[in-house]
Amino acid sequence: MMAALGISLRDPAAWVFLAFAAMTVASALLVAVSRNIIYSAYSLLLTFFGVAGLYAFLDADFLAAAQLLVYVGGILVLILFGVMLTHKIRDINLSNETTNPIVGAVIAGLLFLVLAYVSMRTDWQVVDRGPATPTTQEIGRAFVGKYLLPFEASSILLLGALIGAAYLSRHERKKEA
Amino acid sequence: MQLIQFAHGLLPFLAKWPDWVVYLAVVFLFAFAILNTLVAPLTGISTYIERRLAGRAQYRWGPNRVGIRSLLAAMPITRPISKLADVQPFKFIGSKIPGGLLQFAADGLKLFTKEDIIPAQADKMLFRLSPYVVMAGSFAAFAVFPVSFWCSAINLNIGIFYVLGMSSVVVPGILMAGWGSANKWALFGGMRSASQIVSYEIPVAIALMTVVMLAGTMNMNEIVATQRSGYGIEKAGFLGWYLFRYGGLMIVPFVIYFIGGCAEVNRTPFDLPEGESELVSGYHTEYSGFRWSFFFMAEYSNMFAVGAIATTMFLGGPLPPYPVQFTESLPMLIRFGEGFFWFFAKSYFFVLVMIHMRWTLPRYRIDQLMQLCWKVLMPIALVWFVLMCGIKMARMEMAAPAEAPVVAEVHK
Amino acid sequence: MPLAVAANNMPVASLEWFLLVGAFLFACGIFTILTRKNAVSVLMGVELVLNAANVNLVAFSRFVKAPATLGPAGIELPKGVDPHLVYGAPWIGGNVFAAFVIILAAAEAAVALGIILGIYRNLGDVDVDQVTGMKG
Amino acid sequence: MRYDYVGVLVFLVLAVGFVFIGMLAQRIVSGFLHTNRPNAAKLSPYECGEEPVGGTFIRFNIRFYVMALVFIVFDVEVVLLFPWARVYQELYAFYRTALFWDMLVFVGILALGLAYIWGKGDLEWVKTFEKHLSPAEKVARPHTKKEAA
Repeated sequence: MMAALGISLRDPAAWVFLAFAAMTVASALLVAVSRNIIYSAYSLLLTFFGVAGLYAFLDADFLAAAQLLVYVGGILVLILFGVMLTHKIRDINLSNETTNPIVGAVIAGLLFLVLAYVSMRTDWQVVDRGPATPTTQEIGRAFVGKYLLPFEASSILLLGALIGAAYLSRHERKKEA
Repeated sequence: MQLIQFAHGLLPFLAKWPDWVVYLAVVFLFAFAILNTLVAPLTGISTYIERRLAGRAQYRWGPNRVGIRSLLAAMPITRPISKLADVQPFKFIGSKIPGGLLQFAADGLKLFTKEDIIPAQADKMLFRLSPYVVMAGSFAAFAVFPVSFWCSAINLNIGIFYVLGMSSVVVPGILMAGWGSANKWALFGGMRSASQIVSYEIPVAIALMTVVMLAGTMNMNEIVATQRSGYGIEKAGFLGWYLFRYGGLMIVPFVIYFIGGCAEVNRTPFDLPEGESELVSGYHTEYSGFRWSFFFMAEYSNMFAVGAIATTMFLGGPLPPYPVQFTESLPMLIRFGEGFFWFFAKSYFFVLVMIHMRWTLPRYRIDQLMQLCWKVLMPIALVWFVLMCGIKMARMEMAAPAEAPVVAEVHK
Repeated sequence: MPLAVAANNMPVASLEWFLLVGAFLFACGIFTILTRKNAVSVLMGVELVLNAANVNLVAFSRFVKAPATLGPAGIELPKGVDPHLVYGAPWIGGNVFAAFVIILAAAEAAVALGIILGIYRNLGDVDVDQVTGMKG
Repeated sequence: MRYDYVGVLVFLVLAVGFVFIGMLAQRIVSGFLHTNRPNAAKLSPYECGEEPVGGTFIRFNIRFYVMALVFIVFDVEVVLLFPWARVYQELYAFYRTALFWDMLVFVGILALGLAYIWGKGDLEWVKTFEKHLSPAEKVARPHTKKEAA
């Protein structure tokens, strides 16, 4: 029974995991269905936090902190700024309209079913990795070894993003003046 | 693991308990102790010290006077007793007690019993949730501080990176308060605060990364351990601290870190988000009573955290300025106290510096603030990072020239 | 000595649990992208999808069989040196990919929000149904 | 290692519980002392004692947003450089100076970006008005010249 579940309910850590997974799932659902865009954005905070927790359960310590630093401290703040800058209704309950929710739900539901079916039926080649080890230095070694080119290329990507974003915002300023 | 072994050594019967229960209990006690020594009372003490300093700086003596005598004199029934303070033995004792002590108690009582107002237009949920996020973000950073020798609540190997990540959780919390209050000042304050915190995070992170590069580890306990020796001396005392290493070159990242740290906790001269003359009091304008005090507590615990990070990364954390072998043979408990003393003294020193700065320097303008960050601190931090990498490279090259056997040095 | 009781050092839950959470995040993201009219909301959906992909990448990195080494083929390290200490543990690939996805997400968010701001300035609205300027 | 993250959870739970218990105690005390007496004036937005003017959510300066855009790029740079900084010392014996050049290329490309937005005036908080610029300055700053045209 326990083996079939893939989780041991007598293990206290399993309950923590379940709580985190439930939090992630529930807040992701709230992002999708909330009527208020600011609540959507703050559910996204919980989702990011829950995903960081999942990373910690997967022994990816560096990524868990990077998730907090980039997603919560960066992308979420950017999204919140975006919401606050572009709202047009002068009311605190910013509406967040949806179109064709039924079609969307059917497509998303089908996608979920397909993904769930595949992930449940595939015979994954699971191996025992041994006790958890710190990942930061492994990522660093990979960065200067096999993944050196993507590492350097990502700086060019970031340069492009920086110039692009600056260009778009400069466009704004020209209009303002 | 060390914590569990320590607990087993202290209380042998714990060995029968499951490990996770012992671990949870120990960490909980540790966290509880930090909350009740470093966060909550320290806020009160810092407020008291800040008041007294402010009173002195502004020739405003009130905060230095409020004491038992004024309390007694305030109530008709006890007024006769207050006259006793002019009688000799009491007069002498009274002159020895620092004034203003009761202001701190009165403040706590006032905050606790004050009316809790939630504006009618406010988004009630965000308004209520914000203190939780801000408090959790600022308290979680305390988990990895090495409060004494090899002793932090959690020995995370991503240490300083975790602190950066957790402290960035505060930003959405601040925006939450600003937006949820449905108040112009609060919204502006929240925007300014968030924008300021995220901007200054970059020079701060680069300055801290310089230390990580030199130490070769992100674990805060290990960073402290690398500061025991320096300049070729095994136990070097203060010479081993990163601030004094490399011929004083590390002073620049330290200064960048400290300026950025002051900006990140919104302290003067960077207190634009709370500038009274323009924004009333920033993102917590609409907060009152005990709910407000959590923001206050978070601000003061953040100040302490800035000092603690500076201490750990640049000033040897719990390491004393004299070589450690002087006290190495002392009993464990005394050594713990010694480490904690130095950690606390160094960290609190920075809090005092920040309080002094508040009453010394005028406030920046928003454009000056952003220019300082992006045009001064950021380029210097980057250039200094590269420079320190180069110096480190030169030193490693000298230590092991290219002809030497190559990978023997690869360790861990 | 992990907290999990699992004797074989496995994380508390099996791979499928993480994949299911990832799949659900993905479905939520797709639903958000498909149904929202507000461009910022659509961006939130994209972030959900990227997070879902990341959860899967990290889960595979933790569980699934990895190549023998990350090092270049044919180059011999001196004797006694563990190649994993130089090239990194071979299973780290998933984590590295997740890190690159995070970078991509940040770059994408910066540019996308710049574009959304442009749309807002031009049309006074961020409704994606209104953005039909390219229609022939 | 997995213990450590449960410890983080303990800290988070304690912080949240601290706020929760504090607010609960405050609620009880204020119920006991009847300090909560809301009225319309108290519940209106605070604008220094004046009647609130206009809507709350007025437009704010777009520069905040631009700063956030610039921030996120450098934030990611820092995240990428941390693993590099972590392994610099221990892998130096193997890669030698190549390791330093790897970093320098990475930082250099982003420094180019910083130089670009600096030169283009995106870091300026106060807008420059082209009419105050001398012709030489206009030549030096092509985008303002374009704006003037």
